[in-house]
Amino acid sequence: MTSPTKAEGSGSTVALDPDLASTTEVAKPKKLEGRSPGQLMWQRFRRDRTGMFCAGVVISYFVIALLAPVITALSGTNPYTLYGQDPTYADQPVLDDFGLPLGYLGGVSGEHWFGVEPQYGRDLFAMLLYGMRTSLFMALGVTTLLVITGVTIGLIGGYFGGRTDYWVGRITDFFLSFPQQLFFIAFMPVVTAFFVDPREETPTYFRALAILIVLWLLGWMGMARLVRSTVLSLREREFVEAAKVSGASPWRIVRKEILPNVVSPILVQFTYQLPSTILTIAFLSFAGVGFVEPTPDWGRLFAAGAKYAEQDPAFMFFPGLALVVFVLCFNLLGDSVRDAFDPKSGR
Amino acid sequence: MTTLTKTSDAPAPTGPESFLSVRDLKVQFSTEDGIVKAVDGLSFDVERGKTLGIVGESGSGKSVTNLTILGLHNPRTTTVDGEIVLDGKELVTATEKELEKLRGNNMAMIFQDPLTALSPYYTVGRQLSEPFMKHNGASKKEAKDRAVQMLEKVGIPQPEMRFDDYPHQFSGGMRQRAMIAMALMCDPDLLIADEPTTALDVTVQAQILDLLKDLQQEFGTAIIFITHDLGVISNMADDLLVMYAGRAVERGSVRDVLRSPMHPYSWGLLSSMPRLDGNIHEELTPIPGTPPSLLNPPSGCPFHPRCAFKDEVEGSRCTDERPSLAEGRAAACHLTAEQKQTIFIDQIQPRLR
Amino acid sequence: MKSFNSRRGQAIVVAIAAGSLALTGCSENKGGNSDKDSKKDQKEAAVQSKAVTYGDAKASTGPAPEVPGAKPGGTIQVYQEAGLSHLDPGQIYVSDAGQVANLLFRGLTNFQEDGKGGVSVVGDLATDSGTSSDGGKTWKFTLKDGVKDENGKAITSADIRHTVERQYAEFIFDGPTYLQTWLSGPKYRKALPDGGFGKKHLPDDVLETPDDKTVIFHFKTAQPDLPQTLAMPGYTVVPEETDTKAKYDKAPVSSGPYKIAEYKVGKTLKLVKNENWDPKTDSVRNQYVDGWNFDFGVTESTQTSRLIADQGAAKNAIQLTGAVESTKIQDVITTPEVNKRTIKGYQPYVMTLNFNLDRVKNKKVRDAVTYAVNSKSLIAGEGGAYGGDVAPNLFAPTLPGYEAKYDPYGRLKTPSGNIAKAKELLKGVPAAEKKLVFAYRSSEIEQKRKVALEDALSKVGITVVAKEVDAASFTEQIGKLDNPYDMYVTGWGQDWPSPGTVVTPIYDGDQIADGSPNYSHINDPKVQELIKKALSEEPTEAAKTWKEAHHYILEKVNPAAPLWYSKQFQLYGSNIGGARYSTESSYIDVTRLFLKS
Amino acid sequence: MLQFIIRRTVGAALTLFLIGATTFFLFVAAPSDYASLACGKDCSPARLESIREALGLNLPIAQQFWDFMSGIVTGRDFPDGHCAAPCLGQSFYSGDMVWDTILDRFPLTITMTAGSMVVFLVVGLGAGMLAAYKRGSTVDKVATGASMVLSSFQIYFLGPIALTVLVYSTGWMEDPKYVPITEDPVGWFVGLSIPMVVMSTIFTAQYTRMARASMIEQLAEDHVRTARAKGMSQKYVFFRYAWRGSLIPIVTILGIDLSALLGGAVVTELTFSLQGIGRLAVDGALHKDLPLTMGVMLFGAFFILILNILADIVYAYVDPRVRLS
Repeated sequence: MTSPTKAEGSGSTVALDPDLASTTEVAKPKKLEGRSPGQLMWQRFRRDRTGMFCAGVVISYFVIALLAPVITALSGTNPYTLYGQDPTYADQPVLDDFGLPLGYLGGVSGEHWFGVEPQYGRDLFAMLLYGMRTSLFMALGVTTLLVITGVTIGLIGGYFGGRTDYWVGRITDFFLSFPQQLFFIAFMPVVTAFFVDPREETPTYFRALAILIVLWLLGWMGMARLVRSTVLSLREREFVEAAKVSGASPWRIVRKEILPNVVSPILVQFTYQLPSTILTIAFLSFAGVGFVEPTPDWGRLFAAGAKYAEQDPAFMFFPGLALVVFVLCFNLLGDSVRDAFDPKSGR
Repeated sequence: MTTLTKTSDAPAPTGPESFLSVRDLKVQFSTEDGIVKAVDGLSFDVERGKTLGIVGESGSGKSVTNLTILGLHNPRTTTVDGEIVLDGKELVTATEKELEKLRGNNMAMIFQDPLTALSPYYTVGRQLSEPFMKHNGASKKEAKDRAVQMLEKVGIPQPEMRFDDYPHQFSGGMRQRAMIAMALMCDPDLLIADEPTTALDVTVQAQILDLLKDLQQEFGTAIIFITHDLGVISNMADDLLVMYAGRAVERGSVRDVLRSPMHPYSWGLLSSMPRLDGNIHEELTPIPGTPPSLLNPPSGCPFHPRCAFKDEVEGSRCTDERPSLAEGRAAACHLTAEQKQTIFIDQIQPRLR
Repeated sequence: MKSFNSRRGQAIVVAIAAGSLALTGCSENKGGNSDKDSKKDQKEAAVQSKAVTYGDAKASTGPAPEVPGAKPGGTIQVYQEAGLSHLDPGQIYVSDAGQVANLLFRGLTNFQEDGKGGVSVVGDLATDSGTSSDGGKTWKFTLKDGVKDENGKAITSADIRHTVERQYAEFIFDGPTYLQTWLSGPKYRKALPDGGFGKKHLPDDVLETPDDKTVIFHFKTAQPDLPQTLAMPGYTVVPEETDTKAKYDKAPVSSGPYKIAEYKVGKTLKLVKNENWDPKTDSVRNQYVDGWNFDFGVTESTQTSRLIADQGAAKNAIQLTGAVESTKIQDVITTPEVNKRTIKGYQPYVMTLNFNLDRVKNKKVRDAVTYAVNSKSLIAGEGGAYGGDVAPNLFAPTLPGYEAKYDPYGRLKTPSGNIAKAKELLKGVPAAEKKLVFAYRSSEIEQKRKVALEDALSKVGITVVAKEVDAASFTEQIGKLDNPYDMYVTGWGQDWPSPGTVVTPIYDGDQIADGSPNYSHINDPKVQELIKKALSEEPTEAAKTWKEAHHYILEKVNPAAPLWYSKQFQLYGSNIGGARYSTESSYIDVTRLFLKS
Repeated sequence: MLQFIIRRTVGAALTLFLIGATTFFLFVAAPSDYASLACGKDCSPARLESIREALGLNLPIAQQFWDFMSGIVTGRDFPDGHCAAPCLGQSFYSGDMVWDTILDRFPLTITMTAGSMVVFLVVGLGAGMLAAYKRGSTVDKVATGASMVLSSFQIYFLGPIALTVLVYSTGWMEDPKYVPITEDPVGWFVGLSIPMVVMSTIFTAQYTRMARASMIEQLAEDHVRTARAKGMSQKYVFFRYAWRGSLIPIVTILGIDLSALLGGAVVTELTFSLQGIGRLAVDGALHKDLPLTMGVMLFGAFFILILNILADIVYAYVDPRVRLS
């Protein structure tokens, strides 16, 4: 039963915790007449200094990765040359007889900004940059794919409900029950072994594709569950009911009424999913089923770094630090995005 | 039920002998967006056995005021100034321990939404018994007897059996009754009812209101009744406080305020209410504009941006000078008493009748 | 096949090293010098390549010489990365199982070492290293008294007959084939299809067991190396009554100082004392410790870290066939306390880049690749100077006939490759022939090898199509005659110190078959002729012929570019006593270990 | 309850069947098989055929699959013995019954996982709750900051560092090893403490964050405020009212995290050279050992499914509104 004043509405959770929604939300419209939720979010986000800083860091990672060839042109190195072994560079030795980098911090020098790789003497700076490029763009691709899949499946389940939802739910459960990591180990080699002519080298893009497929197949469930539950609760809301009664087509309802309301959880989930995908890709490399030499790969660099850790800690230090900073910033960014969308969640 | 007949003629409340006395209360939250002055210099009194109604829009500070009385504000982000005296005890400066002893015992609160205000994880019986056991040192058995008794009193059938039910097994009305029973477990002297009936349908609403009145008569409880439903207020309250932007803008007995309101905002409120006996062809007149930002309240009279009568006041007093609220029957407005009278009779009353 | 079972080849699990960021982070590495040691290694190798002597009855009589300071008791912990592929003696050919076999099984003969590089063959089950007659065509062995299997049953000539005959059965396929081939020719399986399990046995003119103690082999040609052949783990005894055929691989019956208490494939192997082994019958093995615990699945990196740290159980631990992780070599060398717990020496393996002669027909291309490859960068992946030495030719330093200075491709001068020469050779070679498919195992170390190879060859204009092959089936894949690959890295080591065990299996055209180690598919009449000649010659004459064959193969045919000689570098715990390098196995000598406390 | 368990068990069985099918058919689609590997050098077609026959690889694929799956229920007979139900077949490579092999290895994985789960739930939830309770205090800031940073680390990064510091350079502890918990609980704990701590660190960090956020959310709930308005003490409200509600999202996430947990165990095993299910998976893939791989995948999935059902039961226990049906 709606009492006449009910329209006043959403201020039901009046502040036990007053920095919560009601005051802010009630306060705002006066000043910022007609702001969309997106604009509001942006407003809040911009005020969050940690968030802005992390966003800056994350974006710069992507820019650096994208511009890897340009930046390595500056350093004058590339990730493929064996500086320690190549006769061309014999006059500038970078490795000792044990194959360990000469000089300080794993061979940091004017030429090799982050030092060189033990044994071969490849340039770590270039390897890291190109490796980040591989990992970041793979992760971006995988995450995008699984967000799209998850959203679609979640929408279908949540919107249609009933039988459809039941079966979608079962399928999701099925995929969730897969022992993922075991599956990766057992089947990445199988997947890459498909369709490749033994005369030809397994192309890198094919490996990328295989990783993409495997991660995608076993990665969309979290997103699907999230979207499903959000949509399920939205479905019961008045405005959706109203749209239904007014005869809007399901597609229209989904597009105009539901999607805009699930954008924020999706975006939040996306910012959490991306770093975790990077770590999963790194896991594949760790287990020896990811990208292979000489394709520069962040995860493999990290794993190899751990191997040289005792003798050449710098080799683990740079990629490791880069990864930790990146994941940390991305997680903080995720928190900020979540807070911006939903200031209630609080920090 | 929405007539204005049942009001009492009690005089405007006066300070010292009041059971609850709030003086110059200021509540501020620091938020990311800045300082929110949720309550800004509020004073009122409530006597034993009487009901004070508080009306106002959302965000006008009603709920915050009452949470502050109970001490349920977040101490981390909130600063409270002024004084709240309950039966001679100062509450603003009281320690958490002291407040705990008072809460649920001397003062209790009925919350707005029975759906969320009861914990879904414990049985209704347990939630009822807890405060009784704590405040009265009662045994489990005694607490259960008391709870069953209270449940029966608020009209829950088969209270013995429902005692072990979870809130989700109750209907909305029953949950609200259970809330009321819970608030009354320890015979509180002060009962704050924050829109206790908003979420309920009309018949249940009436039952609940009757119940509250009966209980008040029986126990002599002082009640603060928050609502934005003027119909309910006219039925329940003895005195009325109209709040706007964290301040009281008008005060008086229910009868006076509803019969002859003196503040433009009160006029607006009354005009925007539909009446059962009103002309159905008559258009409702909403108050123009939106509630003010408490982060950055308007200068002078906070209502001036929405006030249709600010031109009647000389010069720019409305925008520059904050009108004060006098003791007793009063309104915080720069209009003179005559102006108010004239405007009300000429322009407002026709709309209401 | 002492096929090089790459130290890390089998493991696809990435080894993870322990990391101590703080310890070496801020010190400057000025570069150590490891040349001196490698010179010394070569001197030692010269000793290693001495020919084997045959011991008499006295040398074959037990007990084995006491190890100074040895004490009985305790259990030795053994770390090993990959699980054992076989434990059925007939199936054992690779060194990890061979090491275990030396504790469990006895053959007619065995190698005895003096610790200075001198190796002799002595009788093990037999009273001596065998007596030949008929110009080496007939060999007679007499069994010692008191040799028993773990069940206490005496080992008789019937058991020896059975051991030989079961090699003909289908279920034995991974072991050595010298003896069978010598007895019954290359198609030996046809001679005894049911492997002696039925009524049919090898006739007396092939294998004769006139009484319980005597075994006589009859060959069509002279087999002077027979005592060494019989010392291989693959020819150790399988008591007839206990043979469970294919299931024997998991639960073999012991005849040596230890027996299997518990075996979980790929996980653990526990050995305890075999009470039925009589030390008086064994001149090689000691039985100091009470037992052995093998842990499989311990990566070389972890093995090394544990042994360097030398804490707790690791004090009693050894590496079986694992080596010091290449990146940790420096740590070992530069810490005297750790360095003294090492075992160093050349392994018999020569790592080569094999060309598939059916596909890479242009010798100019092969030569160019041989000039271009960068041995130095490949060795860097093995741990530098302690992992391997640049190989100028196809004979390992441990092989009799080794020529340190024989360097037809100038490898020693330009270990990083002679690019100019390679480019010159490739002038005029059509582009299609300059595209080569390189097959490598899907393991981390081989991926890195590929990087080094690709890098070197691309400099001279050769397009490398790198093809990753599943690590487990790599040998099978490249062993196929019609494999689609142009080149692959393989390693081969002698089965006993004679060029015959190197040149014959890998360069003899007669051996070409699916699965044969002649991975280059070299089928050159001249080579075959020289092999035949050498095999029938007296040792000094033969040495000359082998040399001629070696030079001819490397210079005129060039089926495989020599890359590096692999070196052994193992570590053991501080409580291990009696540790020494076994020249024969090229690993730690397991027959004489004890625990100091 | 009974109905719930029956229904979920049927569902789980169906899921296992589908996972088995996926594993099986993906595996047999791979280019190389065990028979050709086992045949070794000098492989004659006859021997290859006899190996294939011995392994049952000569049968039609559907038949092989059916034999395998039905064997789980009914048991199977192999030439060298009977394999009682639940029979996961006989490993191609080792010839052992896969069920026995898994029973030999799985205790490590499961006790290690359970151990770290206890650690990260106790420490993670504890720290999270404490941080929420003392919101804004130094304790909160330290807990939040540390969990933020630690959750960005990885097992294979922390593992080697822990080993170096605790084992190799100081000798404070011995190398991780597995002692069956039934034999020697103390030895088990000492042997696996480093892996468990490393494995649980990242999860602890994540659950600290989660518990804190969840708790703060709960503290803002109306019913918590009601409880305070009743005069219940802050502590009482915190540990009775808010804590219960804050568990719900955590139990949900835990259910989803189970496979990640198993994955964490796999990485941990590989990092510390421990012989658990992860090593078995590697071996299965390496040797093209179909029954072993099937066994590992099915057992892993079984583990996840069982714990999922448990999580649901816990969920229903925590939240009376949820009924198991």
